[in-house]
Amino acid sequence: MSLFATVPMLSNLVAATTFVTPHVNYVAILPELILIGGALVLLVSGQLVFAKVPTAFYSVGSGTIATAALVSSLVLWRDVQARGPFTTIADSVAVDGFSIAFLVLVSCILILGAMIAHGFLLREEIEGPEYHVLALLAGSGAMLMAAANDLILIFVALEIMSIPLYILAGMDLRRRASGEAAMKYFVLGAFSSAIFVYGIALVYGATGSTNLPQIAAYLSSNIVTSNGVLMAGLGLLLVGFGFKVSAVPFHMWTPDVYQGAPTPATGFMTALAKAGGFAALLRVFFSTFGTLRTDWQPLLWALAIVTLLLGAILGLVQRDVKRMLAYSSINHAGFILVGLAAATTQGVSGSIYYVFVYALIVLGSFAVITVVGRQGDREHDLDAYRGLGRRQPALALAFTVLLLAQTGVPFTTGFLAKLYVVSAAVQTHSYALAIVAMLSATIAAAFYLRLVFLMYGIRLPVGAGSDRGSISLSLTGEEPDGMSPAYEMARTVTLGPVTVPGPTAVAISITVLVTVVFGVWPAPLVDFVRAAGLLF
Amino acid sequence: MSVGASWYLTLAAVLFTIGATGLLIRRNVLVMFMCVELMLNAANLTFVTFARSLNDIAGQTAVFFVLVVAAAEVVVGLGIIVSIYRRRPGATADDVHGLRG
Amino acid sequence: MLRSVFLIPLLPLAGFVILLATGRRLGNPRAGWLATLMVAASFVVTIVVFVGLFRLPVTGRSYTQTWFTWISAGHLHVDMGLLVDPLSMTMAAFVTGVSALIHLYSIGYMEHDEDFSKFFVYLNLFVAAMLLLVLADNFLLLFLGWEGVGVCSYFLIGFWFERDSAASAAKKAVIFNRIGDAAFLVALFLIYERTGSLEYHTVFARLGSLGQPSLVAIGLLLFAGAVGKSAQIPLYPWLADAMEGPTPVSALIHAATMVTAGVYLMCRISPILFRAPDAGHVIAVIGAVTALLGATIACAQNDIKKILAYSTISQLGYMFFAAGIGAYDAAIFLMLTHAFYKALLFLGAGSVIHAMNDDQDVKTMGALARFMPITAVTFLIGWLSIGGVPPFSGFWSKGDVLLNGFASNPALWVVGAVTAVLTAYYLGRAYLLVFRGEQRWVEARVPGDGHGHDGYHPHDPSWVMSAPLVVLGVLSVLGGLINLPVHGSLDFLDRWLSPVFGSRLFQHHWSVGGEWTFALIDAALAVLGVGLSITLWGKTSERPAVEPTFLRRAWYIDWAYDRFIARPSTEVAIETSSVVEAEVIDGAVNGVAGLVRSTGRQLRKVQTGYVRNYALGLTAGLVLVLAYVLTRVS
Amino acid sequence: MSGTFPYLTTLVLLPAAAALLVALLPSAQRRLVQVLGIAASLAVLGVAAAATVEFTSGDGGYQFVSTHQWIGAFGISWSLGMDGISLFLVLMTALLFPIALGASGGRSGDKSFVAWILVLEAGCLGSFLALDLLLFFVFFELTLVPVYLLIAGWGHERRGYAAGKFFLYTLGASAFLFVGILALVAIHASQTGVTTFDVRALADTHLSGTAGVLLFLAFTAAFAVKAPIFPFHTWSPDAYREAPAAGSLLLAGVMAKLGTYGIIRFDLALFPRAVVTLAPLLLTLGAIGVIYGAVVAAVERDLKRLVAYSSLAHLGFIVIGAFALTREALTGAVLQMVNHGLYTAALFILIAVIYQRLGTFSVRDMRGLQRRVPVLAGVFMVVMLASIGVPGLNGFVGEFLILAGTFLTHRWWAVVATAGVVLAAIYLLWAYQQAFHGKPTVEPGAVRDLTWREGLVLAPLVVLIVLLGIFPGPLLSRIGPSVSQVVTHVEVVAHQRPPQVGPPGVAARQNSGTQP
Repeated sequence: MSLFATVPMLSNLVAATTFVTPHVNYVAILPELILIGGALVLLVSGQLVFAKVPTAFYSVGSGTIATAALVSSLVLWRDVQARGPFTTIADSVAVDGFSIAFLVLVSCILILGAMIAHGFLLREEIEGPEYHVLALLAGSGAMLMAAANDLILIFVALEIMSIPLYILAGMDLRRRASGEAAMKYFVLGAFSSAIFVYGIALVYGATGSTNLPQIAAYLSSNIVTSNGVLMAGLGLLLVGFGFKVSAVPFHMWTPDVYQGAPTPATGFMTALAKAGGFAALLRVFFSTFGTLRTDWQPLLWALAIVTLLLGAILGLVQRDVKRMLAYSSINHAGFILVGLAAATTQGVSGSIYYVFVYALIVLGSFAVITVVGRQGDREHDLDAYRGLGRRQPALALAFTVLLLAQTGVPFTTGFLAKLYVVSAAVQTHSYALAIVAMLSATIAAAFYLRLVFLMYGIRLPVGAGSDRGSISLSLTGEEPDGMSPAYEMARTVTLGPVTVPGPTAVAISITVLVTVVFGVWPAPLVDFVRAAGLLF
Repeated sequence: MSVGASWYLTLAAVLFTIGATGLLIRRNVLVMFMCVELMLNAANLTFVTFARSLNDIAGQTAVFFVLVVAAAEVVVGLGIIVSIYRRRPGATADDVHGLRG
Repeated sequence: MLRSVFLIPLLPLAGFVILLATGRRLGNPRAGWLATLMVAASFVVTIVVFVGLFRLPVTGRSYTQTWFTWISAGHLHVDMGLLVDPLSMTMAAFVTGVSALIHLYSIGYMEHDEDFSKFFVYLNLFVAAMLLLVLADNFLLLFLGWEGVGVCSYFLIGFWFERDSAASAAKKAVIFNRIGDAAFLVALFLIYERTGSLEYHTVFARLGSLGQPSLVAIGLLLFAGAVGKSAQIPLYPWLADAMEGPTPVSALIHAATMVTAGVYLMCRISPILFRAPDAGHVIAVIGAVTALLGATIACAQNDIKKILAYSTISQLGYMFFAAGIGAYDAAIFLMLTHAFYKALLFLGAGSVIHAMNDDQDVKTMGALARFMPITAVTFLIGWLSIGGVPPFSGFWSKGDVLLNGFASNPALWVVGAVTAVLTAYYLGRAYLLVFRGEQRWVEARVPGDGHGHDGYHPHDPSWVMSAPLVVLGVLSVLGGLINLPVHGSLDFLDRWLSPVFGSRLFQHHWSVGGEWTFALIDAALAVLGVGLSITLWGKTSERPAVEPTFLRRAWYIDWAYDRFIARPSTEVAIETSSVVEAEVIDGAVNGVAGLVRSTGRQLRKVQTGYVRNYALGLTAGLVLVLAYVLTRVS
Repeated sequence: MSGTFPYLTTLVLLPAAAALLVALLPSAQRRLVQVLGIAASLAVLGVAAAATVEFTSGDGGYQFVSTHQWIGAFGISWSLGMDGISLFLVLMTALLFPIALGASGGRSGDKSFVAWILVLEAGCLGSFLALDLLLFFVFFELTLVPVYLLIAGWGHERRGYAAGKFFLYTLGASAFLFVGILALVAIHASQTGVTTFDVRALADTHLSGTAGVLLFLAFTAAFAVKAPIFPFHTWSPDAYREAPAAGSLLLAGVMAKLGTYGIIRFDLALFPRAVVTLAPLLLTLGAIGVIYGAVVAAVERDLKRLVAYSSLAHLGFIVIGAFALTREALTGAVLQMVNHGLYTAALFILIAVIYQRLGTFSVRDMRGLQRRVPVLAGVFMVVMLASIGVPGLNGFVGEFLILAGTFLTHRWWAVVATAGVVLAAIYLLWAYQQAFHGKPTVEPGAVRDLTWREGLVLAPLVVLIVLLGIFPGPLLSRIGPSVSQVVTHVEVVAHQRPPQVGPPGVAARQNSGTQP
């Protein structure tokens, strides 16, 4: 009786549940889909065939997938340029110049990353698709971060990006450092994302939504009384982002992880994390919390200053090249923050430009470090670079260009990037910040130059006596830690030239070319970035 | 007696702090990781509370995302931890400090 | 005729260029002859121009030849141009004349020198510069010549540069001169600022609008320059050391021509000094004192060239004395005659030194008159005329100076008079020690000593060296004729120069009787000096009583310079470079760098590698951020 | 302006292109590299000469101006122009580079060496010609890299230290210039709404007193280090000492002028009021530099370091000339930049020759060289006298104009600087005596005198040293108009009355350098 009685209820329950799912514009998220789907395909394809699949297959595959993503993003770019920005999946994904610019960037990072990784995987005899699959997944995460229009989605995307990176950091099982790096990165990463989520929760509580436009609308429409919760949430979000982009004092994982992780992964990680992290950071702070500008601007100002200085100063006393570049990346993060601290369109486009330029430069640099690292990925001491200029002029020249670009030498994109952000800072009258930034660049130049000098300044074979004094690279003339003439005949020098795999060579040349060509003829890239900066 | 939202929020904040403190003071990597879980759940509690007070479903859905992510983290995290343990059993976080400076 | 004036400096310059290019190939002695020829030609041209100028009416005796614009910026406009007027032509005439003779002499004197041709390269360059100096029509061009002769004197003093003493002496000369030159430059700036020009005529034309201070300042600054060049107190010590150069150089540069450039300058700016009597007094006093000082030192020197050097300083003192009191023509008159007899004396000394195998100590000479009569006689003439014994040229010229001196300032006249006695005395001493008494040089050194020669064969030099001696001897005797004060119609020089010194300040006309009285007094002074020397040095060569150490050490002035200026400033320089430069300035730069590095070293300790510390750091940051944002809570 | 041949762009791009070409050659082709390098630099000299001929004397403005959009987004343009002030600096630069290559002996076959030298030439010429502040800065900075690599790669014992010090010191200083430029442009943009880096436009920016002073200091910081001006000079003795011959030559001859040129071109044009306010400060630094450089040089026994300190002194003169703000002094300063370039270059070449013979830079290890290498000694003497400032040689004209002009407005500084004239004689003659006088220590025939090749390299310099001493007219007549434009600009903006020259009644010939 009661049994039958329940039936109609059930039926009208069924009748009631014709609920509408949000409309999904698949073209809009095609790049992400391509990456994720491609990753999965790659993962299984290896297992379907019984024969041992050559690494080349995975590399090519991942390259192709990334290229596909690139193409689809470019198509998307054209549409947006034509029809203007729009959002999809219930406003949780924004498709605007800003996000697509980053989709393009991420795809490029993936392509180059695949090329660089290929040689590495062969050299280290790491088989299987894992590396590439993880890279692609992380890439999709980064893309989502740029596109996400909802704090929750940002959080998810951030994790999609980070988790593969944790694993990539730990992929090299033979080097204890790799495992350590993974552990540190993971524990701290988890910690920071917990903080981030809590921040989201608080913001949600204060504004009643996790959707960025709605938050913005809420903030602009009504004044938040007792905004303590909101402020706290804002602070926590900033910490979360700060960790990802390794801003001081949330940077401490950076050097260890960069040093421990397998070199190509380090380069990839740097480029990707900076891209994704800053994409989200810019969107959230500049567009969403734009109205609270006066509240967070001083905070970013302070962060920028300490980040700039600490990165430069600590980089100065490193002997491990990867670690040195880790600190240099912190310094660069500081520069990107300078652009954001200005909180003007000019500044934001500056930051975007900087991220673009720096991503490529750092990929190239770590590509060089990868090959110089030799079998076993261990030769990362400064001495590995002694006389490189004589042994392998091309490689040394490429590295020199990339280092000089990081120094900010004219006719490289590095210079324009600094010009862009610093001029933004100056326009907002924060002269002190501008000068600190340039001075930190000078300090940083000291360790870039040390590498350059090691590559060119040392004469091989070592002339009697004449070169003894020349090893003092520090400004004070005193020998930098351990750089005694005893190192004159560094072991690596005797090992003979390192082999540069074809794809890596291509990747390096691409980064160098981009760096120089757009340094001399900056209009295209600048306009692209400006378009991205304006469109959101 | 009725328990206001502020109680829940405070509880969440306390949980969060406990988690953070635990992460700072415990050596065992697994325990540290549990602390992170605690912090995540503090966030979840906050979400739910706010969802209730705002009576808006989004906050509660957010919790599911967080849980899933947490699960994913667990998977990866355990993998990493295990790989370290395999290298040297019973290692604490402090035993792993080859990279520094 | 006047147009050819440009040849006067260009001929020696051409000689310089040719010798520079081909000197080594021409070799010895052809290079010497070429150089001499050039200077001689220049002398001829000078005479031609001289006559040309003489033909002009007295009032119009000035001709400017402009070559091209040298410097032109802002208001400043300086031409490369020559000024032909009585003064410049007088100077040019005696410079070229004496130079020609000394060139000739040098052919013989330098014949054994390995750098024979180079010597004449320098010598020609010097003559060119000297002529530019006297012919310039503006102060800047004069300064060019001024520095040019300075550089040449540097080359020639240091001609035997392998001798450290010579090298140092050359350097010393330049440095002392540069001090004067600095003052000279400042004077030029002042002139330019006040008058807007550096060209003589313009400057003098605009003097009217200048205040007394600027006039005095200009006069004294230029005088300071002259002090350096003409070795007056306090910048004279270099001249004694300059004797390190070959003797013809001493004769030409450090007696006859270059050192008199200062006097020429004073005469050239007579219109300025005329308006700045205070400056004149300073000049006169310094001149007189220098004259006395030089004379006293000369009394106790044993190096024959040093004697002559201090004598030159003394004589130059006379000239400045004259210029200071405004008796410019007297100064020029003395300059001319002095050029004759001092050149004569130096050349004589040169041939003596030759004969003595480069020994210069008068105490180890003696009785040379027997072996080298020509030298002896000419030297005697030199002595008597510099001593002011009538009727030799020195008598007239010095008399002119003293005459004017007394009228303007009796006190200074006394100084001059004493100096006159000393002058006659110290050269007498030199003459007697060298040419009379017994042959001390025989036992002085055994034959075949380090000098490479075996023994001495003193003899009169070849004709190339003797001829100049004779000519100069004659000039020294008759030099007085160009300006005889005995009758108004006979003082040719005064009248010739009057267009230039038209505004001569000192106009004092003596009765003929007065002039005769003074003439007698001068003669008496001279005779007194001569007698003194003969009584003291006729027989013996050892009289420590009249050669006190403080005179032999030249009043310890050199020592004082070294002790109180040279050494302390060296100390300062060393301190500056070792402390200020190395420690402070560079230390600051490296200090900053070091600071950054050490900061880095400290900071990296924070990066302990313990993951929990990193988490702590992160938390700390979190706390800070929260602390900040909560301050923003409204 | 001139629709004719694009001289200036060619001047900048030709060496750059040549550098690229050289870089692409196989390094085995040493001879080819050598020939190409020297040929290219000579070609640049040819273009510069042609431009000089085309240059209309008497016109003080910029000529051959060519402007192209570079980074439209930032309002940065590739705009080059040449006036009397830059004309002869460009010519001198174009002259010194082939000489530098010629003086580098075997290294001129070293392809990277030649390539970097050519890059440096492009950078220097670009800096002298740029009318766009940022373009100037770009070239100004660009020069650091080749110089760094020249020192680091081909320098002497402590090259690492010297190169790093040079690079970082200058880079650090130009941080201020960079920010200063951006700030000035921002101010100008906020006033006019136009974002431009064009010097001519920026000259009309209205700056408050403080802003002007601060910007002036920011700009001058970079220029003072580059020049260098006391007390920012300590990188130069090290850099000059450790650099290879060509490096020292170009550092002192050309790059030092970037600093002083920057002062004259930008400080005077952009911040006239600040310049007038701070002139005493800079004049004092200049005067100190004159004395200080001479004093330190007097006890310096290393020839290269000695020249470095003497350069400090000479640049002191130039700085004084720049800040005296009179036509005479500024003309003298510009002329002196050229003069200093010529004789310093010659000195460094001679020192390099000596080093190549004796393997030492220290005068302690030299003695009596004049007996062994008379020709070398003779040339050294001439060059040295020019640097002492003996009239009849080029050094004097510039120094005299500077001092005479300075005396009009800042009497006592001029007097102090004149003392430097004395000191210059002391240290150089002392060094000369040490090295060339005295009994020779080396055996006859042990050291070769100047070879014909070395002579060929030195000849143009020596000829110019003498020629410009006697006949500087052609230079002065072209420098003059531009200089008096600058000075007039300063006087007008800063309400300065030009100094009274000559008695009030007499109208002294108002002469802007044009030949009568």
